[in-house]
Amino acid sequence: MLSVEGLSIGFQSQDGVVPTVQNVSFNLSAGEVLGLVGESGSGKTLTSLGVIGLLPPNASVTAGRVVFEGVDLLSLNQAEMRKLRGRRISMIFQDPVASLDPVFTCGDQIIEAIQLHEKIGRGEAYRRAVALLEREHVKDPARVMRSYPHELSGGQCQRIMIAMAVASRPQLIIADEPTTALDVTVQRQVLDILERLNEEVGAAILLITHDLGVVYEIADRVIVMNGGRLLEEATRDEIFRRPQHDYTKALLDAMPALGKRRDRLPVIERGGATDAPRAMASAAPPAPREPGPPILEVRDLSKTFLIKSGMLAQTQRYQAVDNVSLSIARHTTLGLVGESGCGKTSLSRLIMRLTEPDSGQILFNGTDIAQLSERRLFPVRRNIAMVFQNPFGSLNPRLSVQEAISAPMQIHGGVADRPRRVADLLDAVGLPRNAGQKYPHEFSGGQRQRIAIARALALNPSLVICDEAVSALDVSVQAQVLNLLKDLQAEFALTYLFISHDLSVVEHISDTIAVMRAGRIVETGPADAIFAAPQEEYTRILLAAVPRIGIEREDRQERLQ
Amino acid sequence: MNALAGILAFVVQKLATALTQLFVVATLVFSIMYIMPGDPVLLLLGSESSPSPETIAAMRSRLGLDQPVLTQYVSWLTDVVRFDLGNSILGGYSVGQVVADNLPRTLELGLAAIVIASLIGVPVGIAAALNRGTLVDTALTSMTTIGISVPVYILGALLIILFSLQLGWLPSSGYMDIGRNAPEHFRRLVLPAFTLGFGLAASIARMTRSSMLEILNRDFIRALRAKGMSERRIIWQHALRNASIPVVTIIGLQLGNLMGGTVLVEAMFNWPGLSTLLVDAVSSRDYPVVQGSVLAIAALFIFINLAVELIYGLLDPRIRRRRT
Amino acid sequence: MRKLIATGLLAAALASYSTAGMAQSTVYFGISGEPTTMDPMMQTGTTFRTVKLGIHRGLVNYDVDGSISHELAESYEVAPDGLSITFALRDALFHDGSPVTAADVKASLDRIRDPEGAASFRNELSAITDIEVVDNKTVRLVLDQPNAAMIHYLALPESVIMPASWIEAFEADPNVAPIGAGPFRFVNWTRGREIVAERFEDYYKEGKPHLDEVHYVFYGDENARVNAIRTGDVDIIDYVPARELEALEAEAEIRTERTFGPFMGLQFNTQFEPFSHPEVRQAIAYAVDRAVIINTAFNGIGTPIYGLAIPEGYMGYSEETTNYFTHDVERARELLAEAGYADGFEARLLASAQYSFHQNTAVAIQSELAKIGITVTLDLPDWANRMSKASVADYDFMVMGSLGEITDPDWLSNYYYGGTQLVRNNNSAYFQDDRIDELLDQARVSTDQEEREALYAEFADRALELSPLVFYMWRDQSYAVRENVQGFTNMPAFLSFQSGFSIENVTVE
Amino acid sequence: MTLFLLRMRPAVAASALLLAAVVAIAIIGPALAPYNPYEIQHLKVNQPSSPQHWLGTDEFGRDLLSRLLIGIRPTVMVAMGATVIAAAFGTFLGIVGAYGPRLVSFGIMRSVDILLAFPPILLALLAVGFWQSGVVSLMAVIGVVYTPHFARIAQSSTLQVMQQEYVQAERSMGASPLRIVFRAILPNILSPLMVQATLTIAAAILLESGLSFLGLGIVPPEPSWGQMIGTARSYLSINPMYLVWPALCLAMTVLAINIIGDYLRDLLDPRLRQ
Repeated sequence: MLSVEGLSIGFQSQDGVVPTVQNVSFNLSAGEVLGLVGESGSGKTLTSLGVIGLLPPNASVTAGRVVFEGVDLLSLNQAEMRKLRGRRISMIFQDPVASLDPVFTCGDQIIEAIQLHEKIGRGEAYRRAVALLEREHVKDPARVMRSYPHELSGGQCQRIMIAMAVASRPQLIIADEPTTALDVTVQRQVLDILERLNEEVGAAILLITHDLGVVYEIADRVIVMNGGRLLEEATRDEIFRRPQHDYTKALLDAMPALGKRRDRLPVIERGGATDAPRAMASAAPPAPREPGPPILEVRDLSKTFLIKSGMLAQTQRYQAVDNVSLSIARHTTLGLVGESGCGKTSLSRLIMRLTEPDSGQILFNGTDIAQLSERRLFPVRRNIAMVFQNPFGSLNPRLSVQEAISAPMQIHGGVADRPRRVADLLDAVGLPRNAGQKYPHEFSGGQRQRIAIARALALNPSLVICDEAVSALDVSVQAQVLNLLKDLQAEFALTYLFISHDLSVVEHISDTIAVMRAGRIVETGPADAIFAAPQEEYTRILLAAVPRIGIEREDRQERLQ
Repeated sequence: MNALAGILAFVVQKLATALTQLFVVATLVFSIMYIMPGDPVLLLLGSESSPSPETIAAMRSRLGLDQPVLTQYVSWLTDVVRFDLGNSILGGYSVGQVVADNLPRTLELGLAAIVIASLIGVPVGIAAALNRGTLVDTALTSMTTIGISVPVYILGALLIILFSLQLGWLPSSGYMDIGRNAPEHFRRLVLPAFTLGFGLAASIARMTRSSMLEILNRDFIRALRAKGMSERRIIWQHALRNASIPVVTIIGLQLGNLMGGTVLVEAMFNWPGLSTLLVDAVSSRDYPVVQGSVLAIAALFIFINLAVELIYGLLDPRIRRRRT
Repeated sequence: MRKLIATGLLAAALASYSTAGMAQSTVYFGISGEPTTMDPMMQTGTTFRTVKLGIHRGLVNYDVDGSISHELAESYEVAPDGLSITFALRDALFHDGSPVTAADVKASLDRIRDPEGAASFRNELSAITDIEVVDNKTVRLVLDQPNAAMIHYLALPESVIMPASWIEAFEADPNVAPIGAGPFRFVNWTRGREIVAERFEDYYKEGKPHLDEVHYVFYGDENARVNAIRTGDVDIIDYVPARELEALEAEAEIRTERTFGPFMGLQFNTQFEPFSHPEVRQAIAYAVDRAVIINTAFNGIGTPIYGLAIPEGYMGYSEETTNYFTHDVERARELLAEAGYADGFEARLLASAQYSFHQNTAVAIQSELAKIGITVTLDLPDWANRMSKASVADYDFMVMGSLGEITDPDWLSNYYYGGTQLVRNNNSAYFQDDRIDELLDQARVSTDQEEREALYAEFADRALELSPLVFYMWRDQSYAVRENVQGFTNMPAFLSFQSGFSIENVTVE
Repeated sequence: MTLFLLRMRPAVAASALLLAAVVAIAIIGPALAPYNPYEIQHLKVNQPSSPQHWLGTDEFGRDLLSRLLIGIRPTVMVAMGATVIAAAFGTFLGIVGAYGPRLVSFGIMRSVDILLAFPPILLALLAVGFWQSGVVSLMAVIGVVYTPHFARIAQSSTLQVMQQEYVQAERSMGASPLRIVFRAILPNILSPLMVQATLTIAAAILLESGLSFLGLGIVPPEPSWGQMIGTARSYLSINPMYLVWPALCLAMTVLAINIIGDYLRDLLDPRLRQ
């Protein structure tokens, strides 16, 4: 039905055309789900945009054909293409909230999408829209229809996007990272919907994602892209059992997977990559240190935010952290997992005293720091460091790497030879020594996260809080950073509080686990025990929702129940 | 229901803010008389004859200036709340009445300027955005840059020379009651309103261009294209509505300059508005008139800003429920 | 055919819009500012006088030729001892329909004399000790001593007669519509814009006025005012800037009515050390080239004064004293040296930025005085502040642009008299000379023309010798009038500011 | 965007040159003036261009070119001085308004809102109208008038920057508020402030000229461009070029500043930089 033949796409630049997608060919037959997998920059999104003819203005197809039901799409003019779009080929995007017009109600937008391709009245279109939402098990469709996109959750918005995409029963749906921005339980639901629609409507789906787990869940066939080239094409089973291409193998290996704990993750080697030798897969892991007494104990910590939506609106209390207690033994890692909004970041901010707690104790090395004045807290701060989620946001763009890493030393003093210390730290995190003179924007995301880690280690802290420290990174880079964290833990005798929404990552790195939901810790215990036999319903749901390679979903759910 | 309550809460909140602002402005306005140099009593008495101290004292007490400041403030404020702005020191006429007469004329001039500015600015901005990077864009963008660089009074002088003195098409000055001669009323409005609106038109065009460009880069535009919507519909129905939010903001922010511009434009075109009243009152130290007209201008400004924010709320559903 | 008619109608309609006048005989009079009050006894400037003379009349007024014209008074008689004046009133009506009576005259003039009041000419009219209502149509003013100038003060626009009932109403509410006995009846005052007056059908002069309506439109900005007459938005404007005279005269549809009325000069604060010396003041009179002021601040239009600012034909004028000074920088330096300021000094000159000719005169004087070593810094506040400063003598010297209020030579008292109040708007602060006071007092009470001539001649010599005021030039005071408007007269010399009187003669084609 | 910038570049270069020239003339202007700009020649008033007087003479017969050249100084001084005042106070208030104690910042930002409720020229008019005007007082008044604009921008930018993780990082390290303000916040809110500064310079020039035009600006015989334009408007029928020269200089300068401002905005916009 869809046949892409030798598609090449290039970007216009001052130095001429830069080829970005080169000679990509694949086929997609009716009703099939094709997974297109690759890391960021692999050209997978560009390929899909090339198919539907929505390339950005400075990109253009330089060679190839896109044949859809016998017609070369590239030969069609805009008007003809427009008739196909939405009706025969529709698309679902990564960020559902941003992909809806913020100033119209969702209902208006679905109705508009229906009326674009079918000449029916508004009343009829409204009924159709409600029916579509009902089919997706949207609760209270009438209210959702009245709502503006910002009033709905990401999952609901994505359902609306899907409703619009399937409204005119297209032959082909291109889904570009449709679940990346969503929580894992919501991802589960959206994937279910996609799968069911695929069966009911009979549309072929081109699923573009970086997440191999997602592909494993619903794809029939898989193609792997890297660096703008198509590396491998195979059925799902083949590619996960017998990957042919080295890159595919590496990608599969680098992914932390539930139930498969390894000390180290293999990393992907790239030609000319600047990543340091330390992070090589072959490097032997240093021996982990023995757990000690608790370094951090949190007791009954609570924080309530007052939220006021308007001057005269009622003030609402929002219990962000509700009576939380936890404890981390020296030299171990506590993994704190939970979905977005569960309060895990609030908790980390409370522990760092970036937010003032309402009640409870924070015992650091036995001293309660919850109520200390900023002055009394100051000496404690040198022993607790933090690594943030966003490698682009956590480094001051106006400071050189040298300045950034020496900041804690400037603040707390006590280090005689700062340049030397910075050089050592750069070594430790595997960055070249000349990196000190550069500025953050000259580095990739993974490298920046290394800089942030170096900064955190500057004063030899005993506790490091990592708040979603690897969430923004590609799988292969994530593997490197995770390895680095493990190595450093052994080398510098660190204790980690590791916060993440990603269960696989948490399982990989943690000794103990705390599961958080709606401000409370619902379950806590040794990592192995929790992943093997979760006690709480919520933990089970959470674990069941994570796509796992090699285990069919039905099996997984059964096993957990 | 919920949405309605949200809108209501939003309106009430904005209204409360505006009233607070107005109260503070009123207090500042009251203090003008005490901060500013130049004794109004001397000015009132001394043109030819030279007043004796007794006369001055008598005049003081007649004007209530011999009362303690706080007493004066409270009584002034009470009067203001009852829309009584007092009487002119020099003319004895009711300031409230005069302000009520002049305010609509300034408002009319300002609104006409905004309408003209929008009618010119929005299409120009859209045209520049849609032809981005082409010669059309460069030409239009350059024109708007020139537009915001030309002082109001130079433009006004040029327009008078061209359209009144050389071509004789339009009157150079004055005001005609709309009830007395409606066509003449509008003929006399054209030049001052255009002079006042020109700079704003340039600002609006620039803002429209950049916000159109930004909106056109947003994800939902791509999503609309993927739905198969025509470019024209995307631009007019979706992009423009979104782009209008910052444009309305810029109109709101530019109001200060616009109201300021009326000072020059009213003087140049002999437009009998609030600014004329104020400038005259400042130079004659007629404090009640200064206070009254400043208060009126500030109130006008605050409430137009309020209107802008309310329109903003209507255009952008996100604003209504933004959490503080 | 129908189309043709429609087109014709449209054309006619458009044509009528493009002219300012809607009614057949309406005149739009562009005046240089807005009156601040409607209280006739206040002299607040020419603009109010212009309006006042449309609405009000006094017992007598200055006529267009400068003579005293009998208005509400059919006749008057000065008692032989000079100690009273008796007026016989004519059968005139106020705008409210009531007759003008002796009681109204008494009420109007008593209000000006009120020692508690703020009337601009209170001092001058305080020479009246009593006002007797002889009968309904006869009124007698009793004076403390003979006063040749009194009839002139009564001719001022500030001495007009209002109904006694109106005065009461006005005291209660200053916003009541003015009522007078003049040719036009007040209709309304739109603040910031215009005052409208309509023809008073029962005006006591047969056949006058000719116009149905007069609109006094306020044009504070002089460029806007000049543009307005160019484009025909208005029919008459006052205060034509000198620089525009030539261009306006060149226009076919506009004529200018010109006169030299006001004078420009300097007032001195005689408590400022250097200016306490008559030699220094004389030096300043010698030092300034009048042509510089005339050519720069007045665009070449003006007549130099080298003596006192007494117009030819006015009492006190004499050929000998007109050229008392010359432009003589050497002489100026000598005089400075005599006074002990051979190296000059620094002084602050007060003028106003609000009127360009005041400001420009100051700039020219600054540049001229620099040549004899006097360093002048300019103080150019707006007019209100300038007036404030003048009234408390907050200046070293000050640009003067003024004129005599009346045609009787007693106008000089206001400028030269010492007396109890030594800081006034029109004199040199703290200047006091007993001889001058004596001469002015004697001349005022004298009824003998020759004696007065002699007294004023002596006064002139003394005034020049001491030079408390220095005069530089007569400035042009012009009106511009559209050609289709007839009968408007710019009244001569000092009376130019009362030209609004002639509105009763104006016709429009 | 690159293409657009490339196309703009000659205009930007020309503007930068023009502004450099303006500043240079403001400094050395009097040395360049062919005549004494204060010297009155009453027999040569309102003359058109001639070989002796390239741009003609004004109503005092003073050389227009000389006056234009020295007229830059008060114009530039007022504009720059006012902008420096506004930027310094405004940025300070804005940062305190975002970062300071709750009550203080509430007070500051409400006051800023209220000051913003007054049209700039109205405030300036009131202040200058009642007090004496001159370079220093104009500078102060215009500076105060534009302070709230800077405060607003500094505050919103600071709030934005404070959301950034690097500020949290600094705080978590125990950095003092001063260090956070000077190392983390100030350098990162500089871009919008720079853009605002260029806009303010342009606005201040226009405001100064507007006040001078109303006769409330620079005190004669000192010339400033706005004052020359205000005066020249009266001599339009006699010597139209008298208006044209200063108007052209003023408009060109403001235009150049605006072009530079646009360029800076494009250059400093992080979205365009990446």
